[in-house]
This record gives sequence, structure tokens and C-alpha cells, in this order.
Amino acid sequence: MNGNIWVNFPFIVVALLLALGFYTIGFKRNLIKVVIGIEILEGAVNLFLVALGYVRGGYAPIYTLAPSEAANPQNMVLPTPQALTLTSIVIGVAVSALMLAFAVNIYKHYGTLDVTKIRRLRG
Amino acid sequence: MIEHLPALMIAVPLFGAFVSPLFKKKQNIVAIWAILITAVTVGLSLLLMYQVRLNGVIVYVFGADKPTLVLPSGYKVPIRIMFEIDGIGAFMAISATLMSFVGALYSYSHVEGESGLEKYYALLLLLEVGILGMVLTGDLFNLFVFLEIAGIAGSALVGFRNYRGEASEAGIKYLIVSSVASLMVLFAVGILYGEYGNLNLAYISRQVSFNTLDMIAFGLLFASFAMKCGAVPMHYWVPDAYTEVPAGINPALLVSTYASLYALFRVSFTLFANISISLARVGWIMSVLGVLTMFIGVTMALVQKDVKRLMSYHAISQTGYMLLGVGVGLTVLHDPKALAEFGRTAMAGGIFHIINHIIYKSLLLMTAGALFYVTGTRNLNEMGGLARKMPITTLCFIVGAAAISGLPPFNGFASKFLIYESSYRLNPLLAVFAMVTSILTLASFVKVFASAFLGPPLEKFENVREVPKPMIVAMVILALLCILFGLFPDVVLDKLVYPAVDALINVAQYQSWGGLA
Amino acid sequence: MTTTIIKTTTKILTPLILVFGSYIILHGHLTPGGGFQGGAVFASGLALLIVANKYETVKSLFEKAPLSVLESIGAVGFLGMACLGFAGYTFFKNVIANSGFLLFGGKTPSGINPGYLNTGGTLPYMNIFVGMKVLAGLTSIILVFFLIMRRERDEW
Amino acid sequence: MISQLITGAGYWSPLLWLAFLILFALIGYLIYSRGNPSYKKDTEQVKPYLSGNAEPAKEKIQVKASDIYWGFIEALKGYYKVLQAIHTGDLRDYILWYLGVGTIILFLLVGGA
Repeated sequence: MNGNIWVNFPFIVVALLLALGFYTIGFKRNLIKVVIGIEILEGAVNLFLVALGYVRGGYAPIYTLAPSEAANPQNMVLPTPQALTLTSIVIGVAVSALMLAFAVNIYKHYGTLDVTKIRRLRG
Repeated sequence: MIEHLPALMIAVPLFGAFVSPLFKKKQNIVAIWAILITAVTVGLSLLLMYQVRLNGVIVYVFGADKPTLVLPSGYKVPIRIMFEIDGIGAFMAISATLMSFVGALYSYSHVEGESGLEKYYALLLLLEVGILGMVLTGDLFNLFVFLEIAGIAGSALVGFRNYRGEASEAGIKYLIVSSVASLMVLFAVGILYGEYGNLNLAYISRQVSFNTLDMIAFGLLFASFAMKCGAVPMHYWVPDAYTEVPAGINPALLVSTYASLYALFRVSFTLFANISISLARVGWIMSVLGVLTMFIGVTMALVQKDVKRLMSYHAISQTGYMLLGVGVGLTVLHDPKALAEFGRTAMAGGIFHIINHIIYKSLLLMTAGALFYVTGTRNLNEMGGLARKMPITTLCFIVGAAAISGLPPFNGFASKFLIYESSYRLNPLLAVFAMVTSILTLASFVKVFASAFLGPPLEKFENVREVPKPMIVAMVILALLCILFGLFPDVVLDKLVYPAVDALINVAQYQSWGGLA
Repeated sequence: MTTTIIKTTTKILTPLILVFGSYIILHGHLTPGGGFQGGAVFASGLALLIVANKYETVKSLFEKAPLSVLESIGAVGFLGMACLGFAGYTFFKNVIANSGFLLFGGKTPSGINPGYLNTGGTLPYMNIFVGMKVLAGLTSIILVFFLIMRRERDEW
Repeated sequence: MISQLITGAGYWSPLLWLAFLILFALIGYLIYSRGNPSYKKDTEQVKPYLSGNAEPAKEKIQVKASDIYWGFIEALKGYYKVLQAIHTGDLRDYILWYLGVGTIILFLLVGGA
């Protein structure tokens, strides 16, 4: 019983992080905070993927100096979720760098980072 | 070498993109390089379509001993990254490469003299890679990766004119919207991976069991791709991005929007094709979204003063036609009689409309870019009497405007006609909305024509001349395509569109990797 | 920002970080990590250098650094390694592994092993190319932000 | 073979349409050419009659783009008021709309199945 709750714990955190991320994007006025909201969402999704890849009693799929119990490939986890997470992190770096660059440029031209004032394009 | 065609589709533009930063400070060379590379990809994609028509579904497995080795010995599930190309993938690939080529040609003069051009062309080629990857890929995770590549490259291009604050604003809006959508796509992919332990589209589509979790994943994918393709009421980023992007990128950006539409179709038709209970409901959601998109897009376009913004709202409204056409087809997918009677025609109309719209909307946005190039403003109130100064641009604009309004014999009429005739059979109200939208479209283009091209010549535009040759060539190519597709719609339908429609309907072929397993 | 503490820390830490980054890149096919992670570590070492030095020094030093060229070479090299598979196999096929090629072509033992550096085929090459690209890319990102921020502060 | 677009309910042939267009254009031209022969270009005849007022300069009578369809927009004022209130241009609203629509779609898909 107790174990079941802890198995689901990462997913509860994922849900909380998703809610927090969407709240930050949807209701914060500062552009940098919106960017942080995106990062939180990304963290949530990455955590979700990593948590999916967890197998109780499994070993990381690294053959170099692994313990001898891991010799049977059945004991090793499939590294796909980790690969997905790494790819998504790499993409996340590019996205956040680009977003911050835009934010810097917007601040230069608008003199503010308030989202309610950054809306010359509307209608 | 012919069996490596799918990989070359990605490798060639990727190579072009990586090499182009090396041509720093040699503006003309990098532009010619990009034109060359995109021209090569056009040839490759035509070859790909030919191969698909010849052999059916093409599978290309990366890193295997043979391109067709889907299931390595001892495995029951595909473990490698693979491309799976059927009719609609090849169809979208042709649109993407053609539009990148035309865009590169147009950019040669349009952005001449701006700084950072080597990055501009590298990003254009990366955008092409993203679109091509999205439409060719056979697994869900690569769909996400290429979606992000297209999103990042596209938003960087939207913000290319960094001396304008508005460009950065549009860029960050597009980037945030697209990264939220892609992250939710990744979340849905994670759900599906957690359930079925695989990422291959064909494999998952055979396994899907339609429990609540599956439907949540489907809903997330549906909403995210609908936002990325600009369906009302999640369309707000479209006018911002299309307005601020340099006109040479508009064609490629349009195709990247429709790559998301493709993903929406792929998800609904292939991944979740067997939901026999609620697929009709999905089809209705898609059709209603389509009607909303059409109507709100066109009414917003009527009141715009910025010429590119007006055209962007039309892009939204035309997306509605595609959603409507394919949505009608989706509604009756499990009803063989209705499908044969009008479902297939409706889908053909929707998919034919994709390429038609890409062609004439690119043409129109390019004429708007030409207006901006000569006048330095996009405000329609400040323009007037340009028809005499720019005769070829005016002619191209008339062709494009007639095509988008669905006037015969241009290409817009052919696809809209198919949609009217078939959506009428599902519900007459849908067809009525489609026709009203078409009339309003004509009305708003009459407004653009009257205010920008007609009227007495203005003093401030006395020295205006016709735009440079590469821009004219790009526009004329598209105008000719408009007329050709309008005069011979049956040829295009037979060669390009019906293979695509049948690929969407015939799920079993996709699920078995073209008969390989 | 350029206080004595940061300068001293940088002097000690930077070589270590750079070596560690190179280690992660080179051992990417044996241990966790690889091109991107190693490149990121390497770039963080360079970032420390950027932060700890004066604006003028950084500007004059890094303007000569061919970061963009390095990035292109890394990307083209990666693509080239992938294209090696066109020779008889498929794109991204690891043609060098177990082929007896002089560098990284050694035979990979199966099962648990201490890890041999001279294995992995195209993977180590790809790691090196990706590492090159990532360190150049991340460094130029940091550099751009640093230069923009400093210039604006001077203008204020 | 004449190219035809078969729609299920009928067909559409662009080339035939074009042929008829040319035919009717010719007929139209015939009627036009038999028009009033006393019409002469660039004479007093073609000047607009504005109740005796002088014709204003051409530059002054340019119709601005925002004035076209003034009546239409005026008639649909209520509709446009709502529509333009929705298009705030605020970045956060973009995401909130996505959340709202996503929730509705999820509800329709999950709740109804």
C-alpha cells in the first residue's frame, strides 16, 4: 500500500509542475517569468519521461563496470526514455536561449518586460 | 542510391544549412547556395513521389544493415528510428521543397543588404529540414523533434529583423506558443510510450486500446496540433508571425503550419483510426473547428489595415477549408458507403486545398512583400495607384486574389468546389458557411486591390519601380502554378492528391509498414 | 563582477572543468554523457573565463575565435559520419565499429567489461563533432548575452 | 480528352468553361462595338456632372482602405466589438485559450467515450 503511493509520487509532482507552469505562463506579467514558466513545463515533461523509465530493481544500461547481477540483459532498463529526455533537454536549451534573446531585444525596443504592454501586434 | 532517397531528403538540406554559415560576408554566394540546395530538394521530392506511386509505402530504417529491415531478427517490435513515407507524406514533401525553393529565390533580392544573411539562409534550410522530417517520419518522438526544429527555426526567422521591436515580439509569441504545443505533444508521446513501450506510429496504432489515458493523449495531440496549425480560437499567433516574418520566408512558414495540420491528420487517421465509436465525433469537432476558423478568420481580415496582417487572417480562414474537408471525411471514415459517396471527395478537396492555398497565399504574401519592398510601409491607407508602376506584381496579385476567392478557372475554385459539393452532403449548413466565407474573401481582396493598386498615383510613390527580377520570377512561377492547377485539376488530383487521400484512408497498409511485417 | 574571489576560483577551476568536459566527450561511448553534456561542461568552463575577465579582453579575445566556423565544422562532421553509412548500409549505420579501423575501430567485448576507449566506431567521432558544435554554440550564446549586457550597462 | 473534375455530384471542366468565357466575351464585344457611335473620348462628354461644382483634384478623392466597407462594419458593430476584444495581443491569453480549448476537446473525447 505504502509502496504504491511512492510509485506514483513522481507523477503527482509532474501534475503539480504542469499546473504551476501553466499558471506562471498564464498569469504572470513579467516576460522573464513567462519564460521561466516554459522551463517549468519542460521540467515537468522531462520528469514524466524519466519517471516512466524507472523500473524497480532494474540497472542502468551501462556495461562499463556494471555489477555482476546486471549481466543478464533482462535486469537492465531500456534507455529510450532517458534518450528522449536528453533530446528534449537539448532542445530546451535552444528554446530558452532564443526566448531570452528575444526578451533582451524586446526590452531594448519597448523599454519594458510587462506582457500587457508588449502588444503592438493585435487586432 | 535510390533506396537512400528518404535519408537524402533530410541530409541534403541539413548539409546546406550547416555549410551556409561558412559563407560569412559573401551575401550573394550564400543566397545562390541556398537556391541550389532547395532546387536539389525539389528534384528529390519529385523523385520520392514517383517512387511512392511506384512502390507504395517506402520504409527507411536508420542505422540498420538494410533500409527495409524494420524488425531485426529476434525482435517483434521495431526498435530503430525510421521514416515511413506514403502518399500524403510525399505530397507534403513536394509542397515543402517547392515553397522553400521559391522562398529562397524571392529572398535573393528581398532581404538583400540586411545583416546576418548566412544565418537567414541556414535557418531557412533548417526550417525545411524540420518540415520534411515531420512529414516523413514514422515515429512519434521524431515528430516532436522535427516539430521543435521547425518551431525554433521559424521563430528565429520571424524575429530576423531584430532592428524592429515588433519582430521580436512576434518571434517570442510564436516561440512560446510553439514550445508549449510541442511540450504537450511530448507529454502525450510520453503517455503513449508508457502504455505501449514503443514510439513507432504504425506499431502503436495497432496496439491502441482507447482507454481513458489514450483519449487524453489523443486530446492533447489534437489540441496542440490544432493550435500549431492556427485553428480558431487558438490562432492569435498566426497574424503576428506571418506579418513580421520577411516575405521570402512566408512560403516555408506556411508549409510548416500545414505540417502541423498533416500531423493532426496523421494522428486522427492513422494513430487513432480504429476508434469506431467516437471517430465521427472527432470528425465533427474538426469540421466545427473548420467552420469557426473559416468564418472568424475572414471577418477579422475584412477590418485589417495592414496588408500582410489581412492576408494572414485569410491564411487562418483558408485553413478552415482544409479542416472542414478532411473533417467531413473523418466523420464518415467508418461508413464505407458515405465514404465512397462523398467522404473521399471531401478529403481530396481538403488536401488539394493545402497545396493550392500554399501556392496562392505565398503568392499573395510575396506581392505584399513586394509592396513593402517598394513603399516601405504595410499600411493600406498610405498606399495607392501602384498598378501602373508595378504591372507584373499587379497581375500576380490579381491571379492570387482570384484564386483565393475561388473564382474559376484558378486553382482555389477547384478545391473549394470539391469541398462545397461534398460537405453539403453531410450538412448543408457547412457548405453555406464555406460559400459565405468565399464571398467575404473576395470582398476583402477587392478592398486590397482598390486601395493599394487602383486610385490616382500618389506623389510620394513617384519614383517607385517594379521589384527586382528574382522576386518577379518567384512570383510568376507561383502565378503560373495557380493557373495550371486550375486548368488541369484532374491531373493534379490523380497524380498527387488521391494517392495522399488513399494513404490516409488505407490504414492497414501503413500499419504493416507497406507489407514488410 | 571581476572580484579577486572569482578570478582566483577561475584560475583553479577552469582547467579542471575543461579537462572534465573533454573527458566526458571522449568517453561518451563508454559512460553516461557524450557530446552534448561534455560540450556543455566545456562551455561552462569558457563561460567562467568570460565572466571573470574584463569586457575589452573578452571582446578582443573572442572576436578572433572562429566559433561559428567551429560550429559548422562540428555539424558537417556529424552529418559526414552519418553519411558513411551510405556505403552499402543505411544512413547513420555504424560502419567503423568492430571493423578493425585504427581509431575507435576495435572489437567491442560483449557483457560486463571495464570499458575500452578504442571501441565504438562512429560514436566517438560523432561525440567529438557534437561536442565541438555544442561548446562553440553555447559559448557564443553566453558571449552574445555578456557583450549585450555589458554594452547596455556602459550606456546607462 | 477534356480535363474534368469529378465531384461525385457532377463534374467541372475548366477548359470548357474557358471556351465559353471566350465565346461570351466575343458576344459581349460584338454588342459593345454596336454601341452609340457619338461617344468621343477626352471631350466634354466624359466629364462627371457634379451639380455644377468643379471636379476635385484626383489626389483628393482617393478612398482610404479603412473607409471601404464602412457600412458593412458599422452594421456588424456588435460582432466586431466582441471579436476585437478577444484579440488582445496579450501573450498570456494565447496560452489560456489553448488551455480552454484543450480542456473542451479533452472533455468531449474522454467524457463521451
